[in-house]
Amino acid sequence: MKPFSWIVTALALAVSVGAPAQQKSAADGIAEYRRMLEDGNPAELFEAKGEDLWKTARGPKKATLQRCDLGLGPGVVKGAWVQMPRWFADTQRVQDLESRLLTCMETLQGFDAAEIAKTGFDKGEQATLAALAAWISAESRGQKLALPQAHAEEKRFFELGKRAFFFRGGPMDFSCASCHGEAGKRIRLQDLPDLTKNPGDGIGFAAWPAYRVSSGEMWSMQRRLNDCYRQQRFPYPGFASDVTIALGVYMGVNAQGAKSIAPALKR
Amino acid sequence: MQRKHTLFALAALAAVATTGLVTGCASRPTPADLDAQALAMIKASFRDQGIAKVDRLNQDLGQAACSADKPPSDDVALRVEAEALASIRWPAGGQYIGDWREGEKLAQNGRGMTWTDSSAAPSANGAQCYNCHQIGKQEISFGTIGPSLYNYGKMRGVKDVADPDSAPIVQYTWGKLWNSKAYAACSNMPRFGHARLLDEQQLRHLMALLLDPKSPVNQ
Amino acid sequence: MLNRRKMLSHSAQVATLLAGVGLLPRGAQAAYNAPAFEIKTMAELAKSLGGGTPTESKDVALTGPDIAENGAVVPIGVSTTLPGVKKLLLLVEENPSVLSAMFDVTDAVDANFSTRVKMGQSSNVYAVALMADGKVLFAQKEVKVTLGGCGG
Amino acid sequence: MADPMRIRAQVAGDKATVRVLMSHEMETGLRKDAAGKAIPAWYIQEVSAKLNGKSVLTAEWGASVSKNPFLQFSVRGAKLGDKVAVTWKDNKGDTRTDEATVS
Repeated sequence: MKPFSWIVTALALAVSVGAPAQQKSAADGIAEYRRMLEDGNPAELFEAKGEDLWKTARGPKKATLQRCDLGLGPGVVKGAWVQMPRWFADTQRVQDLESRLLTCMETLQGFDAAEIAKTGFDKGEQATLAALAAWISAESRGQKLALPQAHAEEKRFFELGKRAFFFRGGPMDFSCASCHGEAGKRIRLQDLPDLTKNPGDGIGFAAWPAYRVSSGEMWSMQRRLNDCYRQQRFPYPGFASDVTIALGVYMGVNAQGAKSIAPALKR
Repeated sequence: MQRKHTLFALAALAAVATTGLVTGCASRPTPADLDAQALAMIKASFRDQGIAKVDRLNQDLGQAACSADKPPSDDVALRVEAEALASIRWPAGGQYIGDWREGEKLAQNGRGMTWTDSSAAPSANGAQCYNCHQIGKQEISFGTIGPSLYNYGKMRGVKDVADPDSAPIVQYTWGKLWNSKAYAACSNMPRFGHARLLDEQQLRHLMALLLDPKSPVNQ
Repeated sequence: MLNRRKMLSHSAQVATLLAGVGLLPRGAQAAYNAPAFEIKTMAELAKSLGGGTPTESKDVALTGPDIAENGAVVPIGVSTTLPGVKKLLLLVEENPSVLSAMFDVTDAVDANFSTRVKMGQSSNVYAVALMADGKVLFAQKEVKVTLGGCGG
Repeated sequence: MADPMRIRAQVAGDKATVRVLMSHEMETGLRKDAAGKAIPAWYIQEVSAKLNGKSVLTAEWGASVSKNPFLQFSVRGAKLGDKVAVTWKDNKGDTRTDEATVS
């Protein structure tokens, strides 16, 4: 059964106990709320900003990012997002969008990548990264996830990501799989996609970066994973650390073929 | 800048080299190799932040046994459950039941133990119950990772928590809250007592929420 | 359908809100009407009772969700099909400042505006139309705000 | 300097539907930062729109309008190629105007 219809059923049962009969179910109400927000996603503001930042000469070297290679050749942005994370020969690493942007900002613009990685989210050049991620992902909107798995390191990162996904730890014994290992589950009223397989178009990996209405911020996948680990009660994952990139490969490959709606709008 | 970048690349190469995968070497890592590499990667990727220290990555038997896409073998699962059962501390003076009103507040509270929380003391923690369970029927914002606990005590025939007939379910419930792994090795539920997430008094309040016939859960 | 008693109580509430906002006696526009946005509680509003009697009207419409998944962003639309409307207001009863937005209606635009507001808690939300002939018409709806994921 | 707005103005019959996204914190003044210090209020108070230079809409907002505000309205008589300009002014006196072509 589709998770959504399942929730409708569950909630209809829950609400029908003593609630006025004419009242819509909570799930219908939430679905209606989400529909009302569809038109006018503030992520658009960040897309515009990101495009501008890509084309503006910045940093110690006063250069633009227009020669940045996101995997499809220098300067090619369209379609790049749905093929990341991937292997990059120049750095000899598997990189996700954010870690790749760090490389470009360092090599092309002369920024200190390690310094940016240490900066708090939404501050300084981290805000730049979030806006760039919004625009770059938007340039692949509607395309299907197609992460390459030809290189041995890409395959190895999938395997490492899978192990990280199921790794239990912390005071509450949570792993990523505790919430995202089964279809049709919720935390409170939030639907939880099953990220061990393709959860469908525009769900899970295919929805980030996203504008978070709760904080009014643009969140990259790196930030999403960071908050997952916070709520998992884990210690702090380094920005663009291998565990975050490996998880990206695992989730992205699992969702292969799903259409990207990033940057999406999220609670 | 150039130097820094070179260092960066060298570090990356070194990381690859230590995992036995120097470019050009075609040998496939075995599953055991990958397990070791994943562990090393995880340890290298996290740092301390506030109360959330990297020692949270040190797994105990049960956490390690339940960290794959398949459940552990039966004998490992039994060992995990036996250890968990032995770890349960039964409440002082046989006092199992507190105030369901306090229990409801704890059940609603999803806070605690993250790197943005300032204290790891039980008094700073919620019990997070509604994140995963339906409990009182008036709260429509509940999760479904765990089973519904609505009518938990009533369905199990608890009419009086002090009645000796109720003792088995009362004790089971305490044990489940203290260390859920005693009854299912890979349970998704946190070990509230064992991991010192909640203290005895807080657990008593949750017991009351679930078992007290006067609790809204059992209406 | 609202019964008569409930309807009257809603009318009284809207009258109270409007009186507090200082809109009923006042017609001036010019600069930003700061006092209108400083109303903090229903009690404060009650102090400055006065003005006309707002009536609930089918010709004023308020669109919004029954349930908001997040109170930080609640999509609300206010509109009316009646000619002669001068202002359209959006009020959230339980907010620290009840008035959220106030639109001047000209012949050049439809009397139909959508925006998004913050709601600290579940509340009645009102669309209020101030008419050229002095009438005050309103529509209301309750919007529930749910607790988000993980409650933390 | 505030970031630009996103304005879309699309013809629908004899009018144009205008959707605006504004980049603004819309801070209420009621929140506290991590150190417990009140974060000062900072929000858009006035919004106006012009069609080909002629005023068509003025609005006054409170701090309870959501962060990065969205506004939708319809301008009567707008045709393809017409210019819709939107201006906001916040409580600090900062202001921004952006323009879009009706399409």
